Amino acid sequence: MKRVDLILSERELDAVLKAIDAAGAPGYSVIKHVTGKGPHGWVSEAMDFSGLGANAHVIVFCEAEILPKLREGIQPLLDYYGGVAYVADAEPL
Amino acid sequence: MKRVDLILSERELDAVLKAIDAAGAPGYSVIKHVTGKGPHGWVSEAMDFSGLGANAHVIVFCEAEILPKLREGIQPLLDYYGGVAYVADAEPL
Amino acid sequence: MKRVDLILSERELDAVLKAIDAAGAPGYSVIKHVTGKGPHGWVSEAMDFSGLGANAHVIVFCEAEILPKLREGIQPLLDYYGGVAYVADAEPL
Amino acid sequence: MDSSLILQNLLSPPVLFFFLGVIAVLVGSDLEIPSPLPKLFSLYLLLAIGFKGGLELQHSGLGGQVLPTIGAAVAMSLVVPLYSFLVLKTRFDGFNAAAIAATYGSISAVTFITAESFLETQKLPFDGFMVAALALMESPAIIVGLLLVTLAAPQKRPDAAGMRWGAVLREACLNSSVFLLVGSLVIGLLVAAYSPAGITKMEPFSDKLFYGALSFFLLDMGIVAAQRIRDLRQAGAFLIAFSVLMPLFNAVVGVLIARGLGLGPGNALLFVVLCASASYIAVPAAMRMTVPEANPSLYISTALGVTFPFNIIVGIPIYMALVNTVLPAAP
Amino acid sequence: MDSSLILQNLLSPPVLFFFLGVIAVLVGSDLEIPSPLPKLFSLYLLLAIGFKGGLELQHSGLGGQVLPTIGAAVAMSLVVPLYSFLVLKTRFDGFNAAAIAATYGSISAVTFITAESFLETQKLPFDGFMVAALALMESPAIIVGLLLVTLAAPQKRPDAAGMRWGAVLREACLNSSVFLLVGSLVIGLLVAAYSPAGITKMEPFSDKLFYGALSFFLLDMGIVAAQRIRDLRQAGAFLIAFSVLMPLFNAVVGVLIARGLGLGPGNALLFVVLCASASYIAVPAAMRMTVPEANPSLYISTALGVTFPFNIIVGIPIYMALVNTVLPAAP
Amino acid sequence: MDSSLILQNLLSPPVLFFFLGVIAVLVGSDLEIPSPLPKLFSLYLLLAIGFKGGLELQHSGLGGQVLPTIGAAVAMSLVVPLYSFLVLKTRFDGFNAAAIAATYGSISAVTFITAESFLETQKLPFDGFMVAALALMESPAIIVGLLLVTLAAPQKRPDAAGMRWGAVLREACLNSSVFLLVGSLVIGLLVAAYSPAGITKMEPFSDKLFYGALSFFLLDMGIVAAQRIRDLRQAGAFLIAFSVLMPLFNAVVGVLIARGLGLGPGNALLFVVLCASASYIAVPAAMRMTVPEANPSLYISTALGVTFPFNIIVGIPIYMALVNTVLPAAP
Ligand SMILES: Nc1ncnc2c1ncn2[C@@H]1O[C@H](COP(=O)(O)O)[C@@H](O)[C@H]1O
Ligand SMILES: Nc1ncnc2c1ncn2[C@@H]1O[C@H](COP(=O)(O)O)[C@@H](O)[C@H]1O
Ligand SMILES: Nc1ncnc2c1ncn2[C@@H]1O[C@H](COP(=O)(O)O)[C@@H](O)[C@H]1O
Ligand code: NA
Ligand code: NA
Ligand code: NA
Repeated sequence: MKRVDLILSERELDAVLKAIDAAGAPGYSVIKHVTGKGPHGWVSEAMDFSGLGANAHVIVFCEAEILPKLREGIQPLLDYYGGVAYVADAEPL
Repeated sequence: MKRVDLILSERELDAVLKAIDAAGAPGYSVIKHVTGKGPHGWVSEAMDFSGLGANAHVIVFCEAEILPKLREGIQPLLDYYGGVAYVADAEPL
Repeated sequence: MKRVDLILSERELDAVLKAIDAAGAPGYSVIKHVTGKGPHGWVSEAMDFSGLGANAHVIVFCEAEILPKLREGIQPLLDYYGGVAYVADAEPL
Repeated sequence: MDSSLILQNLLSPPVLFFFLGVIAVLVGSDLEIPSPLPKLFSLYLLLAIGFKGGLELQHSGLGGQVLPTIGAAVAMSLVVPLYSFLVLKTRFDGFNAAAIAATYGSISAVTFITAESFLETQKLPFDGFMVAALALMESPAIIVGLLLVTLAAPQKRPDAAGMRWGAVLREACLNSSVFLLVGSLVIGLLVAAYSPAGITKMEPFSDKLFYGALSFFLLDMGIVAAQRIRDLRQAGAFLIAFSVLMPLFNAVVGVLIARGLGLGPGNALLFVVLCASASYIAVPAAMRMTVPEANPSLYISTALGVTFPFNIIVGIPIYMALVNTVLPAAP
Repeated sequence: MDSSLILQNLLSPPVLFFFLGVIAVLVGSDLEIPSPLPKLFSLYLLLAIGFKGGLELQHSGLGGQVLPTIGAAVAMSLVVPLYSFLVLKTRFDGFNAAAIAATYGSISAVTFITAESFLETQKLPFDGFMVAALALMESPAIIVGLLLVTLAAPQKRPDAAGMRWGAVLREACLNSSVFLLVGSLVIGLLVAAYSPAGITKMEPFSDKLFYGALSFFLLDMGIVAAQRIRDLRQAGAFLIAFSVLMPLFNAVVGVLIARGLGLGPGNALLFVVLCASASYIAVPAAMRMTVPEANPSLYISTALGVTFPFNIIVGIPIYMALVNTVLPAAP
Repeated sequence: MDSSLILQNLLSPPVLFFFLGVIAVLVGSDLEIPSPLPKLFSLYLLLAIGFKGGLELQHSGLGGQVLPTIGAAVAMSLVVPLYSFLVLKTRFDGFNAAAIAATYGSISAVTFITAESFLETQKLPFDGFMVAALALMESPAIIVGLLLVTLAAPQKRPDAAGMRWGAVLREACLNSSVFLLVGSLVIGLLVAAYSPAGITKMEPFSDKLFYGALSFFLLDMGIVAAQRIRDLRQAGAFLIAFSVLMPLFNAVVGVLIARGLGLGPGNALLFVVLCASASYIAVPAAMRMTVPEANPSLYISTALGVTFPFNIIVGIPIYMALVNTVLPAAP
């Protein structure tokens, strides 16, 4: 099986979760309040009170078959708004 | 070495951590306030005030030898209460 | 590509992030409020009000070439203050 | 029935902020009170209501109506789950029926607090011992719920022995909301008796701030309750009807008991509200842990998405009218 | 100009706590107000300012200067982005120019609140309808900003159709700060009209606590604003000059309008502050979502790192002096 | 000794809520105050105590006993670690001995605040300059602790040069609790001198709410202290005895100095409490960063798990009795 890690702004989280659902993933987990640095600069929690939010880390364990559909739904969002997505192998315990 | 990722309800966290200790893992890390979706539906932080809690993400870096004992202690909890557990390879930096 | 996971005390986070930057990593993500157990004992959030802080989990996706420089910058910090660092494979989605 | 009571309740700040939260969800605003801020308000409300109840209990003592009323409250928290279970068992399996039944046997502290605020604007007095009744109605309902599970669904639960009654009893009696409420009540009692200087010093925090903090918390409760509305499709018409009719039935039983106990209108309203409200704090947490086979969206959605708004918005004034009708007119 | 106004403002608790936050960053202290505590204070301030404004609005009604003032405020939130855009377009691309322009057309609730506190210490009265003006200036500025983007940068945006105007309008009109402000205003109105008992019960929370909570929040704002100073290098001299001169220009326009409307000095100051302040809450969140091509550090750093401190520290007393000069002396 | 003092202290709301927290842990309730809520209360308490101290300091000025008292306080924070180190070195290595010694040279703001509340219920006056003493006792103790490490354990620390004294001094003098306390003190001073209108406007927040917020925070401190009890096994009998006897010894030294300074009973009690209390906020954070070789469970568990509860529960009334005995009777 595969493990997909997505890190992106909390503002786009809903759209990404919809894409994950649409791709047929059996589930996902979300960690909010993630800070970080990427090509678009530094993201902190300091502006949290303003609704700007920080990043979210989404983990999806799924079959490899789902990856193409996942890529198709998510890549345009990451290209437009920023964020990263990586895949690795993982086996049930 | 191996990396084990567990995602489960915060309510069962103590029991799972005891099982990890009992299996002889050298350590673990816990991230609380994880939300997500799985076979049992959507878990949010909205009911946090009620003591229901969200999910926790537990990471264990350990030797492969420990896995069977870990599986034995944890699988019954996940089967009864829900949650997922995956293993992947990892090497010390 | 590679995925590096670092778990260490929030107090040393700034120094570690500087070392990651210095190693030339293209970015990183940070999750604070991580609790856990390791050779130095149990770390909780209970003393958060005192400025002691809990642990942070840092994720870096980077090319393998960067690893030696990363190791060089980070290993002394982990040796002195505690914390763990692991590497695994990861591919862009 | 006096429709102006409903209007007065509808237009009080706590209920209006509850509506604001509901509307936020319905129109799709991104308004949210991020965790753990709601926890701060719920801890504060339990601490303050317990402390104030303790102060008053010290003055009223344990004589007169106090012990009979508390006894009747505990009895209701044991009996309501039983007849609720019988009704629910006609449509649900033993696990879900027991979990929902326990929810309705227990109480909602926030509904109780809102009823107190309602009484204050009506200038009707009530007593501190009602908080003791509130505190003592959560644990019995949880225990009855778990007994129902073991009785009704033993064959489906091979590891019933593994239910660890010790853990269950601890969860029932020492869960954080019961513990904080009872603890603050005892502190209020002790302070009133032995260090009265502490009363006025606590007042700005535990008393003056209370109404505003309740309003702020109800804003969040409105958001959370409205988010549950989607889940109601899963619950179905039977359960939705149950979550309005059962409180009304319990209210009628409650008002008759209140009359029998000779309670004044203020205490009677609070007693009725205890009977008619359903728990979405202590009981769901206990059920999630001890009856994982039950579907949480059933018992949380009904208690929080239907019964709670119903009680807050129209229930309290309806129960007030009921009390005014059933109780003998004051001499 | 009356330099003692500046001094009085500088030495008030809210501004001093703002300085303390700035100093914490400059000297490298690890002082921080961890998330989500700042959110608690910002939600509280919006709720309280809206509620108090609603109470007062109910007493003043919608006659007299009310509607003209609100209309003028909305007009300013439409016009300011237009001329700001023309200035900014000389140096920035359409995306950045539009995002910064929208920021300056909108308002800063915290600056407004600080101005109210300043007026209270000056014992100058002001009216609740100014809060309505505050609430209605955020959405138009956001919408103008987005119109400017579509007009000025269509060819660079192949998926402009994909901008989903529905989502954009919802973000502009229902974002949490506008929603909570307007909602609390309406609640204040209703409570003042129909349940006056609720007013005194809310007071300790919504009124008495306000000044201290503002001071605490400004401690955090000082920290956050000072952290932005580093980003200013990226902004450059032109934009830094813009973020001081544009507010001053808007203030002059504002004071002339206030004179035309016949506002008293208190309302006039608030009107000027609305014109001169820039948004770092609702607008940045909306721009980040709808104009991701713009660089957030440009519009956030100028609004929060330059204009906000400028207004809080010297702007408010300068505008007060301006109001005193331009407005006809009271008879 | 007057045992009624102990009883009065035991039955005050702050101490009772501390007990409630301890009991929650002992009986296994899941009561917790989730992070960062305790931080909110600790920031609030530091801000409020500093601000109030500053207001009073402005009235009393720097004459009379003020500077000698502050000087004596700073001297104690330098000397206590030295003799503590000598005692501790008999059983612990240089790192642990130095870290624990620094902890006992520094102070506990919460213990100080609880002593102030105790004095208020005793109707004994005290002065604002004692807060300045409080603020100035943290940094010296940290610096002495680090000097002890470099002196006592140089050979074990190959990279001692790498200790970066700059970072250490910044941590000692600018850590968030010292910074916020001193900053709020200065703000209080300035406000009292230049904008007295701000005083009454801050009062509901910084003054009225204080006692209740302290009680709420002590609920959490009770939980956290009780969680440390398990660690005490690691500490051993010697260290547990040290963490009761050293405060008592420091209290005796403190009361003699207070007598020498001619302090009144209120100030004398606060001075004794400063000497007798141990830090579990600023010092542990500094030691964790600068002396990672020391075992945090040793210095945190003793300061927080033994000395703090001892002082809160029986220490304060014992010190009061000591003050009443040693100080010359008021004429
Ligand atoms: N190489 C990386 N490793 C880990 N996280 C990253 C990396 N690059 C970007 N991120 C995360 O993704 C977020 C959004 O990235 P971006 O908007 O592309 O700058 C950043 O704030 C980081 O949290
Ligand atoms: N396929 C998955 N990928 C990532 N997280 C998952 C997945 N399935 C379940 N989870 C997480 O595990 C939690 C408990 O799952 P469950 O109780 O089995 O529905 C969910 O709320 C998710 O946070
Ligand atoms: N084997 C492990 N697996 C996962 N996390 C670990 C492990 N060992 C240590 N950690 C984390 O690293 C933190 C610091 O470790 P240490 O200071 O070395 O005890 C711990 O509090 C854990 O959060
Ligand atoms: Na009930
Ligand atoms: Na403006
Ligand atoms: Na000391």
